[in-house]
Amino acid sequence: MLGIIAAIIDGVLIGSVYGLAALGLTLIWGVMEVINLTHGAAIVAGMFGLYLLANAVHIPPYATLPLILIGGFLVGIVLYWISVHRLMGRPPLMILLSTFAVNLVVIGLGTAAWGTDLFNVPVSLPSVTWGRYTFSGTHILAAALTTAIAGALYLFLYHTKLGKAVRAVANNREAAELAGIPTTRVLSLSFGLGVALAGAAGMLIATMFPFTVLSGDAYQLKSFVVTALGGLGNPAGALVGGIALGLIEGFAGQFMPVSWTLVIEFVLFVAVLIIFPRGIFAFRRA
Amino acid sequence: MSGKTTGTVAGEQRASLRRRPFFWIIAAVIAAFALAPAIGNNVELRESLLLATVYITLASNLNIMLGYAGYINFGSIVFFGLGGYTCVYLISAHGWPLAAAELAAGVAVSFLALVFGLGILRLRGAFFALATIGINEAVQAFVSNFEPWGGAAGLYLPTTIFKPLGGPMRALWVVYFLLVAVMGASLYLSYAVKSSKFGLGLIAIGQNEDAAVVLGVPAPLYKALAYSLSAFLPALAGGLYFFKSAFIQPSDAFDLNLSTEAMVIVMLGGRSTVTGAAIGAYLYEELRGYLLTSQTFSSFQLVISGALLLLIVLFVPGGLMGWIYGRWPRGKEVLE
Amino acid sequence: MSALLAVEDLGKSFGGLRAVSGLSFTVNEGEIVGLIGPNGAGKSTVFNLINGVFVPDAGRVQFRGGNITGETPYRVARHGIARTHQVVQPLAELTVLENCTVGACFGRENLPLYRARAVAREAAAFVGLEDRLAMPAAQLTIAGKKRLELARALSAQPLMLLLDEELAGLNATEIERMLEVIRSIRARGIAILIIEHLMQAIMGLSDRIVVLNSGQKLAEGAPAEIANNPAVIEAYLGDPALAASLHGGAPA
Amino acid sequence: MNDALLEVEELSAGYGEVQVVWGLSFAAARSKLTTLVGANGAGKTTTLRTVVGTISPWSGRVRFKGEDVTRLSAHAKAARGLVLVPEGRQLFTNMTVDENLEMGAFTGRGAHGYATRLERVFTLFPRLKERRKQKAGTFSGGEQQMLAIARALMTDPEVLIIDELSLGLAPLFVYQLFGTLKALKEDGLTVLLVEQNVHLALAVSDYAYVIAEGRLFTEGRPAALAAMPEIRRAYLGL
Amino acid sequence: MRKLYLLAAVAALVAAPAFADDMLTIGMTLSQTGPLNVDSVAQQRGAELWRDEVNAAGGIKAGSKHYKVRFVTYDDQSQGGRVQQLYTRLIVQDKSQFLFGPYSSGLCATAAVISEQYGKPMLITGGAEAKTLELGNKYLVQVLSRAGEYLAGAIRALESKNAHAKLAVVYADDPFSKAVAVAARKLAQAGGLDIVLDESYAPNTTDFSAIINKTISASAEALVGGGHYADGATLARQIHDQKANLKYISLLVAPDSPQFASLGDAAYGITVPSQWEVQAAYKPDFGPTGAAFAKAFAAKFKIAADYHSALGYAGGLLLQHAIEQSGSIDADKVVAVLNAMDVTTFFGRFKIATDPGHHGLQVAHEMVLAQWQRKNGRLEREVVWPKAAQTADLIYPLH
Repeated sequence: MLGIIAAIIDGVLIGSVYGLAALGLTLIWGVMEVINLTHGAAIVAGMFGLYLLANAVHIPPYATLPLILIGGFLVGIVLYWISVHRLMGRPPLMILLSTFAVNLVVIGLGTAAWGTDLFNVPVSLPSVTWGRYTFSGTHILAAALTTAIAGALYLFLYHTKLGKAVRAVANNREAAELAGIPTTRVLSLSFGLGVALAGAAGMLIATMFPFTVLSGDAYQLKSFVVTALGGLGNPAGALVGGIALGLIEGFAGQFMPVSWTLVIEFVLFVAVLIIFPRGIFAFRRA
Repeated sequence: MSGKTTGTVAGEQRASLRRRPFFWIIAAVIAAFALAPAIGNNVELRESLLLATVYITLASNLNIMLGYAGYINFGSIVFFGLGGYTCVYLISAHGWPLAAAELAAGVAVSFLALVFGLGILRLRGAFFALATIGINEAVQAFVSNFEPWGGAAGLYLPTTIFKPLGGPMRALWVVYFLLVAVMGASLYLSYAVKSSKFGLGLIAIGQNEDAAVVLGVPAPLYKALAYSLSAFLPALAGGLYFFKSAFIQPSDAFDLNLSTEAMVIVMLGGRSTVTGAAIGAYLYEELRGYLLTSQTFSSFQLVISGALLLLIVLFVPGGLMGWIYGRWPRGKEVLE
Repeated sequence: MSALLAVEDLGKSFGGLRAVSGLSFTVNEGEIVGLIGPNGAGKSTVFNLINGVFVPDAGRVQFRGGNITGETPYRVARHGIARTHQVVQPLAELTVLENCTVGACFGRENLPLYRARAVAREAAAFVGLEDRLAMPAAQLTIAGKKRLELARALSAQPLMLLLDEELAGLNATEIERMLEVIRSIRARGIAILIIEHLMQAIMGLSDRIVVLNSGQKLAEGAPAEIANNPAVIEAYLGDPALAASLHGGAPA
Repeated sequence: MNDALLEVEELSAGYGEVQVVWGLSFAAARSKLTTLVGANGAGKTTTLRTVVGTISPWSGRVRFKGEDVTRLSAHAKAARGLVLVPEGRQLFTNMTVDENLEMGAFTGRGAHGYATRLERVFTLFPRLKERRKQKAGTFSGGEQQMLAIARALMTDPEVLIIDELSLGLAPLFVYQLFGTLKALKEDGLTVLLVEQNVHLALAVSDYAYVIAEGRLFTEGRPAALAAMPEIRRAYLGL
Repeated sequence: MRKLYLLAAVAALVAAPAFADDMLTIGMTLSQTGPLNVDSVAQQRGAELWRDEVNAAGGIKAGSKHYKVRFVTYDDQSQGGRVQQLYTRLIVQDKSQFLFGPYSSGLCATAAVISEQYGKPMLITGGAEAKTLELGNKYLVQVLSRAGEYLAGAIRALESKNAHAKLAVVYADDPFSKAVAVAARKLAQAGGLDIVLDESYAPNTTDFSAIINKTISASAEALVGGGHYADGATLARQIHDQKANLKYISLLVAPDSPQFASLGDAAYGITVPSQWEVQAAYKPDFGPTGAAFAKAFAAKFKIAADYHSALGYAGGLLLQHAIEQSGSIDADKVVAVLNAMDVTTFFGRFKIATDPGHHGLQVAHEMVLAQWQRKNGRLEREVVWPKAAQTADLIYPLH
């Protein structure tokens, strides 16, 4: 019984980081209806950002978070102008392919530079022990930072003028333009935010787990599952969806072979898309 | 262009596919694929063309959903993989002959596709695209746990498996010719669909599904049929391909990258065109083959493919055929 | 004269908004019925309810004595009801001929491809598009696209046509031509339900007119009756008394 | 028309290869209410969209306060005080009244004097004040139109352009909105209106243009136009 | 046209040495870009060291001739897709006389379809799964111990400390790891260990909390399994982070990478079945000693040698020996020598099965078990099993 509760707690901790990763994806979808296939690459970039800054420049691991957020934001803006801007208003396939192409380039460069060797950033934090079960400090801090970033995003979107402009553009791009909001700049900013969030998620993941250049794929897939659970374009849903996924992984694994959780995850993913295309946790909207 | 109006009804009634030049163009392509390596027993060319046949098969069939009906299918490879598994399993565990195993694989996978299709084709746009990824991953995860199919360890075929086809040397030629046949069938299928009422309905769905439905196109049925139809030949190709490899494992059978490559090919050649899918596949295979075997580029082959794809998407969105039609509008009548 | 189409007590709400409620009317064989009303009165919604794009919340749609309420649009098309759209919906990359062929293939007769082409050609010629058969629909002018909508609907060889603002955006000569086309369609025995803003045109064309306002039937009758109905005039031109009061600056 | 704040000269525009507006010229005089009337599909909405810059003109010029603003983007024009209330309201339906109004004041121009303008808007539309925290998507058509106008006013417009003010609204709301427009005009705002309710439009406006098939059909003082039988015919076929 | 001539001339210049009479071409694919890239590249480096040493020494002597060695390599992206095409190319176009197998068992089985047809001997240095050698092939030669052997040492070492330990078997869903786990399970059951948890996970698994919680709940004392790099390292780190209190941990592959030390405390005490460790001082019949190899390797590549690089080198060394013994580069003669060979190199013993059902299967090479231990404050691998090769005592229990 204690094991199950421990699994639930762990699920929530990890799940919140999945949620953060998915937040980047869902924000971009919500604002411009683009599925960003550079998402996985952005997560990996966050991981290597931590590795390089912490190992080469000797910045304390958690101090890299703001740097990675800023860097991700700037890179995201550049990516928007390269791979998305020209294709807005064209069939969705085009942007899928252009972001996929950028993903190939990034992963290709990463592989050429680092191979697929293993990288680990040792972070030692006190952990919390509860009976036989231990919750690693890195997981707890990652969940806490995720909550903080998600909270900051909430404050930005709901309590700053620029953030409200992002929501306005998401809601009705033409009306936003007519209200004097420079929508193209807001789109590039949103893309930057999405990439920054993915990078931050990658950075936090890298404090918990070793990684390789190819780790992004798995997290990108998880982000898809999370966005489906939470509803595409719904930031609050992404967090809830992430935690739900973490719970499924932690909880279901206690009752069946762990290798089956992946089957459950993806079957659920497809089923949710078919039955609740706006996500299980999507709150009724007007 | 008013010259097009002059054909009589009776004339059109008799105008079968064989009357059009494109029929013979496909025949010529098949002949070239079959003969080029056979002359002089050029095995290396055969192996290179063999991958091209697989790519052309995948791309042509993907084109039915993606090009004609306008549905983004990220998981088209699931048919290829399931076909491979069914075929390899029936041969290794039940000793079926290749032909029977192939047929069973094609039929079973098409049926499964129909079932999947009826489920996920209610979705549109990005939701459909995501669901196709989900299906591929779910199937891969399932097969990895499915012990009769070897689970994660995969299935091996002993060398004796090539005996009925006259030993390994001949068997590989037989498999190659069969793959060329599957490729030819894919081209003809894709062409026949495009020239049929069914294809017209699909293209109408691809252009504007709501309008098509109002015009009477039974969209749900057509989409599910297209999905199922486009599963058959890739399943056969998968069966042959993994038979030849003598080994199949989930990560090779359900490799999402191959799905994406098929999409890239369709874009490269030009959506919704039979020729485009074929030429795109051939060019892509040659390019990747070159990059992979080039000492200079092999470390950067991903970067180069990515950059090239980006340039095409940004600057030549119509793909090769779009570009050709733009230069030479009459091309549409010859190269479908 | 039997009713070809009978709409009975039709209702549809979107969210809290009642778009159509308690609407009943009929269209007889060979008849042209005008459906008019101010913008936002629910006219296009009525079309969407008849041909199955929307499923009604209440009421029934009967066609040739059978109940077709809630059937999918492609089944309704197969029954012999074809329509045009207010906002043209061309299959943009397909040629004019191909657009019409789609209509013919999947319409009432469910024709095979080769016969559908012949029908499509005839329909295109009927609306005057015979010299643009090979042109992609996207390249047509707005008038051309309007005509294409009509040709596509006719290709289905329908028993009944729903025409949604077929004349909007056309110039005077084009309107004249289109009216002729519509009349000759009726002459073939096809019943027509038409939404139109151009009063002059619809008054001259229709046998009967149904006036909608806020989703409900405001009036029904012969064109002359409708033209002199004060409620209709108010719905269209606004309340002259209200206007006068604004003019004077004093609230009424 | 020397005091014209907004001048449109020989404007042509369209979508793709289809031309909708053909060499249209008109002007909106300072502190006056100018109306464009015309049948559905006459090209009024396209004209307005071109004027404010959501679509680019094929040819012709738009002058605002004497300056050529033809090629400016819509948000840049809004920032200068050229503001459109689009057809169908186009509110931020997922956002509250307050947020919609704040977005109206997004530009530097609108941000200046935000509080006083908010007060004024709430005085004009007390209903909005009662529902400040409510989401715009839950409003009735009339309330939405109020909010749309209020949002545009928050931009501190010099020219307020309204597309189809009365579309789909109950008469009570129509009356209120026209009353408000009249009051705004009397306060010195320049208004350019597209309206299907010809009686009302002509009743409140100072000058009117009749558009047909994307071209100027006729123009003049409202009283004179209202008397013209051609207009009655064009609208009602009577 | 002139350009073409120029190009041809340049090509001829570049290609000229390749077609000299005394050139021996060895073809192979490796995964430059796929997930298996680390092991594959390490192996490649070992092979390159061998090649360079041979060429520096004047080449391989076969009869009266001296053959310089040249490699032709292509990227297989760790995927089966192009392996047959590339091996055909290696044989037909590049005229490889001998082949090294691709990395991983599945790819070897696929490549074997081609190599067998042309009767080209293929040395498997990166495919431990025995199934590949049970398909009826005649020209395959496995240099390394088969998958079934991997955890044998680990299990015996555990039994020596606690014959009834509660054991968790946790392994990746890939052909190699699964084969290893299946064999380990059998051995453990036969030896009386109590298997309290038997779990597999997807190779791209990123979070092992669920498995570790289950391990804790099952009160496991020991854990054996793992898979390849990312997963194995993550598993090790999470076991440490979640304080699973295991007394004994043995993981495949990942702990063999020098990078594993970057896990710090999480690496401490983890054992890894290894095909070779520098400390295992076999007395070679020919070729360098382990220490000499390790030194040369470190000098050339500036990184420590691991068993994958040793495998690459050993493959070359064995091939060289066979060619020299047979006195020719004729494939059948060389294979005949390899069939009969029973030798010891720095890598350990080499002898293959010759019966048709298992031809080429490695039967003599023994694996060692290495453990990450602290030495002068630094983490280093020590050989702890078998006792005969031991350089340090097994640390047990870890907690």
